[in-house]
Amino acid sequence: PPADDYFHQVIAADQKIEPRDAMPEAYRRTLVRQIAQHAHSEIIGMQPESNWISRAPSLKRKAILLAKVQDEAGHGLYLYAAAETLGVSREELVDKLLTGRQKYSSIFNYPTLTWADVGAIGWLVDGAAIVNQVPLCRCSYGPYARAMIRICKEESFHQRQGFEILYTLARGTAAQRELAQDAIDRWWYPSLAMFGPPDSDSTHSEQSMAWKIKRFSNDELRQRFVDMCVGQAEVLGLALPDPQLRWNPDRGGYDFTQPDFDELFQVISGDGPCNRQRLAHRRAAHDEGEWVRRAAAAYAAKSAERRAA
Amino acid sequence: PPADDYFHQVIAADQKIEPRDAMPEAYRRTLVRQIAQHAHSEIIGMQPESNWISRAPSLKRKAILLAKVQDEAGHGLYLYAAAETLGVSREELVDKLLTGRQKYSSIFNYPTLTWADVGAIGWLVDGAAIVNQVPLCRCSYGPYARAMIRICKEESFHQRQGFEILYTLARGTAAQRELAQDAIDRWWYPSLAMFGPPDSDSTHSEQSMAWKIKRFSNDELRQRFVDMCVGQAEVLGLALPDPQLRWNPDRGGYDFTQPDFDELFQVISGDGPCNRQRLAHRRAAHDEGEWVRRAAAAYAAKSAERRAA
Amino acid sequence: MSTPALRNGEVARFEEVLGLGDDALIAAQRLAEWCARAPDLEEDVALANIALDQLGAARLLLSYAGELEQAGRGEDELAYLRDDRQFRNVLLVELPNGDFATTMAKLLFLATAQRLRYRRLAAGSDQRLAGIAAKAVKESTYHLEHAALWTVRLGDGTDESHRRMQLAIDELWPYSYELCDDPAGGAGGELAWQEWSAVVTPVLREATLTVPADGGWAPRGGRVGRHTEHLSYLLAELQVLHRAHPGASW
Amino acid sequence: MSTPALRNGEVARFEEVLGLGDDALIAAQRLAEWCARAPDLEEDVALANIALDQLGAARLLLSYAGELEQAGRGEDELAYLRDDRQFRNVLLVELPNGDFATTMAKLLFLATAQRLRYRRLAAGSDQRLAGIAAKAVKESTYHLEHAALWTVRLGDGTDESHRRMQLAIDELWPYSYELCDDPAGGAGGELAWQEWSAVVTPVLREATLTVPADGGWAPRGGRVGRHTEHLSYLLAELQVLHRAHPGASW
Repeated sequence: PPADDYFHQVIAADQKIEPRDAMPEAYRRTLVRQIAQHAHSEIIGMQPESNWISRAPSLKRKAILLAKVQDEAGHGLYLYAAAETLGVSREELVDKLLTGRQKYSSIFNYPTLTWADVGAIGWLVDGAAIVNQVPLCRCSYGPYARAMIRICKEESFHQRQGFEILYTLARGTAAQRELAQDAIDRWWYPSLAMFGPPDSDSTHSEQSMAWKIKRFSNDELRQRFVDMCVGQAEVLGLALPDPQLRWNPDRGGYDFTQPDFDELFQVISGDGPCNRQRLAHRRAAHDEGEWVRRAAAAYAAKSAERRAA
Repeated sequence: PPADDYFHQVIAADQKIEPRDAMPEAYRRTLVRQIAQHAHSEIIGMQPESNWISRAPSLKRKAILLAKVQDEAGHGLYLYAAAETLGVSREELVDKLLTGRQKYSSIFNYPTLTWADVGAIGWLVDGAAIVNQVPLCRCSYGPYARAMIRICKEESFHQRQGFEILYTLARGTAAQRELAQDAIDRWWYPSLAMFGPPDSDSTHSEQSMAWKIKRFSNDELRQRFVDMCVGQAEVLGLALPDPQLRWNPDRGGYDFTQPDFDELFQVISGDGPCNRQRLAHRRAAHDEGEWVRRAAAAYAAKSAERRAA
Repeated sequence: MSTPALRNGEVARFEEVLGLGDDALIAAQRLAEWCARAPDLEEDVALANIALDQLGAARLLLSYAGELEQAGRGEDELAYLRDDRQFRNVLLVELPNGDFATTMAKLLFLATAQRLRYRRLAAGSDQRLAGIAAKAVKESTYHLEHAALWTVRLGDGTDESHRRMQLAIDELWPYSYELCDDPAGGAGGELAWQEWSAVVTPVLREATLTVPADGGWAPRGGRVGRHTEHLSYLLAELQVLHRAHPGASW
Repeated sequence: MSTPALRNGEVARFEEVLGLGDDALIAAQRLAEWCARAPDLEEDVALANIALDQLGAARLLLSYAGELEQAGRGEDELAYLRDDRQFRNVLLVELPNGDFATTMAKLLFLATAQRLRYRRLAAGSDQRLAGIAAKAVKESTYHLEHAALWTVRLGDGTDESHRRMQLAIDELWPYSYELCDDPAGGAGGELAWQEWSAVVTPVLREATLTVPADGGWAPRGGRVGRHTEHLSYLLAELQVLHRAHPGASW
């Protein structure tokens, strides 16, 4: 059909698809799923970090962390708005999150056990997110691409802050240094797993590549991330917990141990350390806010009526 | 009437009135009010102290404090049982507490701000309670007198523990010593107020004396308490916050500054620092336990039915 | 807390700035507890914003208090190494968050007082404090608008929200008296309370809420370090990590 | 935590005793949170009793662990001066109390495991541990009876209590696997879990509750210091005062 022709021409020309453009239903569905999952990840991702706001060890760090978690709420807003341009409502998507029909990034199902985890999340988790997301700034769907540009800018700020936390700890007391190393030991492999299953097992990738939603394969991005981290870990003076890690001059990249993908699937399927806790927290917040949202709606309706009268 | 004659003979002979004995309605009501208020005080009194169980500074102190608060629940049970012998139910009395129609000791409307307050409550508040209660062991109503004997024994144990806490703090670091003195400064006058208004203003006293419920006047008991504390404070090496305190050889007792009875009336009337908090806490616990008590009753009914079948 | 090297007036100034800094710090800590649990995402953003403003003001005020004290304490020493008997915040800010209506009532009351006070300080003779206050007064204006908006929405929303909002106002009203006291000393800011009431009362009326009767219970003590039982728990959490690593940098 | 002076077997014994002591300590701390808020006065007394038993066992076990370690740490150093990454308790005991049904399910699960383990230790070759266990096994029997009684009452009580009790059992069941692991090292106490299940299952059946399916999610980590996010909050409160006064006596 001609509408689809237009769609394919735009994709081929590396131009943007905009909300009012015709698009294949599968493209629309893929995007909704991906953007929603991304939005949900921002919202659920607030939890592990806000776990340390009340206990942040200096007022400056408290302010930085609070601002970061606030940014995540903001990212969630942009992303839900981008998804809404595809004809779904935020309420629908939130409902799918709360009932477990849509996922969020599995990384947030690990606990933040110490303050150093805030650093590790910034450095590794946000670092991995950036590697994943930078290519999305060129994604074929306009509203998503534009949201990603804004988000990536803030994420790289967050990554630097995480790095700085670890840098300070690594140069602090012996106990602080131990906290930092322990956090990296726990977060390294889960961060590698953020790029998803190996290309050989990846299900959605090929079509997403063709639609120019995705630009690089999981393994390509994972390699890019590893290569980026090795040098930064040296600057930190902290070890990445992988004895196999070494430069491979033939490939022009580091050889490394793959994450435990069985563990990844277990976490995705709901059995990570914090899946139940994260969803229960979100549901409780949603339920406890119900009366407030209802009141706001009632007031808005009354006000509209008064203006009309 | 002959029944009343018997009652008066028993009182005159310093014997005990027992539950099945006839007694004047006013005597019964006075006792119910007094015993209920006493029971309520034990229950509400659990709150300021349990505020420090989770934070007790050594495991030994934690165990001692937990056991003490448990004793208070036990005292509450004896006292409600004693009141029940007068033909009221525990539920009725609890309802009167929760709806503010019966009082509890005003002392528990002050906050426990530091660990030393646990010591000060033990030494001063339990000390005042003992001075108040020892004469009640000879009260004319048998079940109340017997409950008081048991309670007084445990209270004096508690008082010694409180004294020991303060003694240790007073001999500890400068910061610990400061905590101890600060606690005594805050608890001294409220403890003096525990003996009630001055005899000149006391409303219920005369009749209670005649019935041998009460044996000494408020001011007599207050004097006895002050005389007891002065020596103990010297052993502690801590000051009582009263510049007027001095031995009066003519009276054979210490002269001292009276507590602020205006403040006492304000607290009694509901406007102490923690009145709202204490009652709200008790109501919340009661409400949250409702489904449990209901379940226990339902199970008991089912079991009885099964046994009958 | 007393610093013999300072003259009386300086001690009073130190105590005043410390009190305002503690108000902002404890308010920030409570507001941040809402993080990731607000009624909707927009409100998560808004509450974090307000918490950040309060925290920012707290940092400026505590740093300045430290300089006034001349004892070498900075914002972190003051925030992390005092116990509750040395904190000087009003009781209102340390009370638990309760439900969203309670939090909005607390914010309405606090922001009104802060705005009045910062406005006065911004025109005052202490240049340093005037600078801090000039920034803070703008933020307070936003906080007040936000709290007033929600007070009206909840008060004039559903029966449930009206009930909750009224309950929150009734429960917190007694704490407004201390809020309006002179932070450097004791009770008696009655004029200030009238000013405060003149801002809050119209909001309550617009929200179809009953304005509590004046007078009655007026709990105080925060400004002299006699707090509620809640504050020491809040501080235990706020300070735990900092205290576990004495002398460390972060 | 590693003590080079000890041989491997001694380290394992230290870790085992420490783990059991930490289980009892954290359970005591959680149970004591019920103080002055139980469903009725009798239950206030009973829960305080059980908390006191757990605390008593914790003190004996931690003291003994300190002796085994030979590093000069006593019960208070072990309780107050470790952080959560050094605690060795199972995850079950650190989970929040939740409602009364959740607390009873936790106690049912814990007391069953403690009773089995203490019974074995009471007959073991370590005379000191056998003495501690002989006392504790009697207490565990009472705890188990109390929890079983309430599980049956709530399960077979009202619809509401049945729903809550079933929910509690379902939520906590996954934590039973770690509970039955060998405390001195890693997973694999499957035999012990069958023993455990043989005690718990009949209680659930009598309570008209559905026994959760075996297998599935089995969170672990407590025995190697990888806890939930809850433990560090619990410890912050437990330790705050002790840590604020280094070296003080109480």
